[in-house]
Amino acid sequence: MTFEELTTYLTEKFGDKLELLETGKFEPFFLIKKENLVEICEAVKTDDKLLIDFLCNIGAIDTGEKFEIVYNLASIKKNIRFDLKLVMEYEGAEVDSVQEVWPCSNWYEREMWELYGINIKNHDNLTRFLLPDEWDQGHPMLKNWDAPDFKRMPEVE
Amino acid sequence: MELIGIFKYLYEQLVATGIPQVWVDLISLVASAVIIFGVLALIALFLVWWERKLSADFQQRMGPMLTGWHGLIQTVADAIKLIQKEDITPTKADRPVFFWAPIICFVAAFAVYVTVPFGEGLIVSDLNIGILYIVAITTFTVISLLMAGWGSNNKYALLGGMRSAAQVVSYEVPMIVAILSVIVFVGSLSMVDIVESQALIYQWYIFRMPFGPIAFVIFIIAATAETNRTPFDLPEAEQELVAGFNIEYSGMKFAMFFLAEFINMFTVSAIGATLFLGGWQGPFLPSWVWFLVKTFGLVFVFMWFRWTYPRLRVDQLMEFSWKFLLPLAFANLILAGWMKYSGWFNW
Amino acid sequence: MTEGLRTEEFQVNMGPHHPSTHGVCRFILTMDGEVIVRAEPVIGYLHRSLEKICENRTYAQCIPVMDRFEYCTSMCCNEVFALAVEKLAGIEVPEYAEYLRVIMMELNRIASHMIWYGTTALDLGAITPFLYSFREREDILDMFEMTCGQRLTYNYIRIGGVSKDIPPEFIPKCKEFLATIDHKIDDYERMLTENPIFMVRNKGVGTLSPEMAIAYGVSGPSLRASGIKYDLRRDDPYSIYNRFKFDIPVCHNGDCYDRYIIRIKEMRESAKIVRQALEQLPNAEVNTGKMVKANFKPAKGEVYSRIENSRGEMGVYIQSTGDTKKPLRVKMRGGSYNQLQVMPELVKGVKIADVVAIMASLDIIMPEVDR
Amino acid sequence: MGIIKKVPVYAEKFPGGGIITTSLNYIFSQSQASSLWYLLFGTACCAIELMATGASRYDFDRFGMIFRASPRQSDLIIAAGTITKKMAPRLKLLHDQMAEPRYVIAMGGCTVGGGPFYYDSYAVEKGIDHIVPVDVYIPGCPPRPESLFEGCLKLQEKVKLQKIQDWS
Repeated sequence: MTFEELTTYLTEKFGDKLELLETGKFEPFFLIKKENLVEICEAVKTDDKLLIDFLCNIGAIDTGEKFEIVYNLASIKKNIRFDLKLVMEYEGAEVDSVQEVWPCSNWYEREMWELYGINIKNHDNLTRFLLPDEWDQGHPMLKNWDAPDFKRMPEVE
Repeated sequence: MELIGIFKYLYEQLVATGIPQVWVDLISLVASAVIIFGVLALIALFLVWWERKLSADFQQRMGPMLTGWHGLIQTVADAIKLIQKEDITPTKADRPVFFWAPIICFVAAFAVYVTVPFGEGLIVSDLNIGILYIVAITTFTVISLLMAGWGSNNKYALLGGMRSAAQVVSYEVPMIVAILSVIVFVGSLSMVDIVESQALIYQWYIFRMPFGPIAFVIFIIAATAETNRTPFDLPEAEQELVAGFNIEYSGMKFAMFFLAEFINMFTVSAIGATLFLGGWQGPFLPSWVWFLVKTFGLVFVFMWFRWTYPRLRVDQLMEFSWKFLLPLAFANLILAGWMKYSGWFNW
Repeated sequence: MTEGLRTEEFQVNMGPHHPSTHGVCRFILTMDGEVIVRAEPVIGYLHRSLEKICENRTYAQCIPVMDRFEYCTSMCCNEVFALAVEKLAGIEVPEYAEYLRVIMMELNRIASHMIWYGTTALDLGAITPFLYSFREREDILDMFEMTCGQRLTYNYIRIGGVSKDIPPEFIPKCKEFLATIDHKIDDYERMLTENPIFMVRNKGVGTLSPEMAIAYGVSGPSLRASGIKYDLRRDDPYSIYNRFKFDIPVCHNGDCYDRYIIRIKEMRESAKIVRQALEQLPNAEVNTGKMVKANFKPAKGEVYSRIENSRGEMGVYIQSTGDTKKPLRVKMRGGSYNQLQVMPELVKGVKIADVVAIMASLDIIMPEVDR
Repeated sequence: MGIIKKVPVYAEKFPGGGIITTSLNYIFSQSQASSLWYLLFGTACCAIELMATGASRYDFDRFGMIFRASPRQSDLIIAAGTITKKMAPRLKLLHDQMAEPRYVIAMGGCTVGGGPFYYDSYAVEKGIDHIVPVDVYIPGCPPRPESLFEGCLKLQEKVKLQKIQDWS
């Protein structure tokens, strides 16, 4: 499916649940609401024309104002790629786990929980992951994070 | 030059001094023990060097080069270094067991050589149960490995010790049965008798068709397992158990295990040479040279295995022994007995 | 069993320093004798926060950081980042530079598979194959070294092209290498492929069904060993891969042995691609592309680019705000991350020796997991 | 070893006893220097170079250096690759498990001082010399096998200067 076909198919199927973003240039990026996340994920996985069976990547982004979460999805059988994006405020950032749909999301979500402090609902194993066991300095991937021995690279022109 | 002549001359000189016969016997026994210890220590050091050089050849490397001529005294340096190294006993180790394990292993490795004929007449004591004695003593090694595994109080060491116990017990049986098929033919357990029954090259047991070669192959496979070498080096599998039973040993105690391993390899090669390749028998050269040539040839085969094969898994190892090797060995024993009884092949 | 005899499960800690965990992976194994009941991977021992570092570097400065993301195939890491930024900024890469990129990436794939071959044999207890494969790997490293001066972290593929042209000795040396590589791979195969011990250790061990592979996001050779013909070089062609003819080897059992066969075949296919690329290499104009400057700012946007790495799908997600020199977010995705995630499922009920074999056959390396 | 350490104390009471001390010194330090078994410890990129150094073209075995998997039996820990804050206690543990005399080579920029991860990284230990005592630093990212050799030869020089009185 080309970019346009995919966009029209998805917007027809889900209506106002998703919204095409201008930032995605090569694959369509859709903004969705976090209440609809699991529903949409299940729908695209089971849809005959999409069969999104492969979760490439989940990445959280701290834009400095709010959190974004990007789900990069692909279909091996149909050779389709598109992305979903969630936007949420810092306060009470929380998202549903999609590990029922794609089991491999487990670690991505765990990483997100640890490095960004985004709470994951219905996740079975939210424990220390990449950081040392005795880590107590918060969520290091946040933009305003700082620590005594954390040095920023000086600006060089 | 015949070594035995020199020893005889020394013995006669000792008798001529006129001290009581008891003392003469005692002195000669101690002297032979010291000589054997020295020779074997040298052989073990040489084998370590040889193994490293051979592996380097197989792998297109140089091997040790800078310590002595082509690294010849590399293992001496290693040994001295290991002596001076700190001797660690883990706090939670079972101290006596931990302490005695390498000593038992080392002593057992040397004790075997009481009945190994190095050449014509070059034997400390020609026991009439020679081969039985050897088989009994080599079993001590497994006890020491088990002790090392248990005493270290380390899970990897324990797994290694257990593996070695299971492995040695399973391979002991086919090995003894293979040896038995030779003994059935000789009709004696004495090592000297075994060698003397293979005076000519077609009498070597490896050439006694058809049971000889089969027994030899079974013996070689079981011996590889007995000495814990690849493809049966499960007790010290580096990639699974880090270093296996000797993981907690450092310094001199580790050196004891290390040297004992090489001496054990020499032992099984010596037994193989004696039982199947005619021991010291051979033309032109002195008998002890023939013995060493054959033994080192077998050692080479073991090293060749090590640098060629991957390692088996523990259950596959057991299956191979109990389901294949053992029935084959028994069938072979029956065949040997029948051949002896019928007398068809008694040349 | 004797009445009252009680057996107990015990826990073994494998790693982070263990000879066969390919770096610093740690497993907490719950074992019943020698049989694994449960395995829990503990990662993060090599977590160097590459993503945080990238957020504070300019785009050009990110390329050396990407080198350390997956040091066995640094060329591919450079490529995936450069590809993403080129998409964002709409930079055209000259044809000559594209050919050089493909040559380097495929050579690097061979080198990476050679490391895998050596360590797999090592993990199964055979030491000699390791030294054989590293011997040929040195030839490839020589070629990289004469091109970009480094043996492992190349920083060669840059945004907009490659950093410099290949030296004149490169092509004869590469041709000489390609002429012998097939025989060398034959040598490798002779050592392991038909070896009965190797076969009995690998056949039927660690069987990964295609459904499970896809569900866990396993990609690359490990996925193709499970019978799914999916290769990004063919299915989502990047660079100029659609100009070359090559096979995508597929096996159907999904066990360790198939994963071995796939990778051996892939080495031959990569050599084939390099041969074609050398033939097609345009001699008319030597244009290695224009490098971007330090104050380079791509337009606002976000992109997820992915390529076929020797360990599976390697992807990088970049978001640019359009008004800074630094990316807002760089998220890296490595094939090993998902392959390690499926390990606990694969090792249930196998012996401890098989854990090592399965891990080796999935070709997991830790920097890709921990980043 | 306690006994050997005592040798100079007694030997030098006799006239000419110093010769025993010096020759023992010579033998022991030479054998220690020519048999540095290294621990198989690699974390990141440098580990691949370490493997390559052990392989056919460069061949560590020429110097009598072989790897041991158990820290108890190794004399030298080549810290190859980045040491993160999570890994640092493990490195210290391994170093503590080694038997005296023991040496440490810091291989690569990361272990020397953080290297490329000095700035902006929250997880990397900036240099291993505040975890374990380091004998030789080898810069480079990663260092070439030749520079690793140079480092090992430098370490050998250092070992050869040691006296048996200094041992613990």
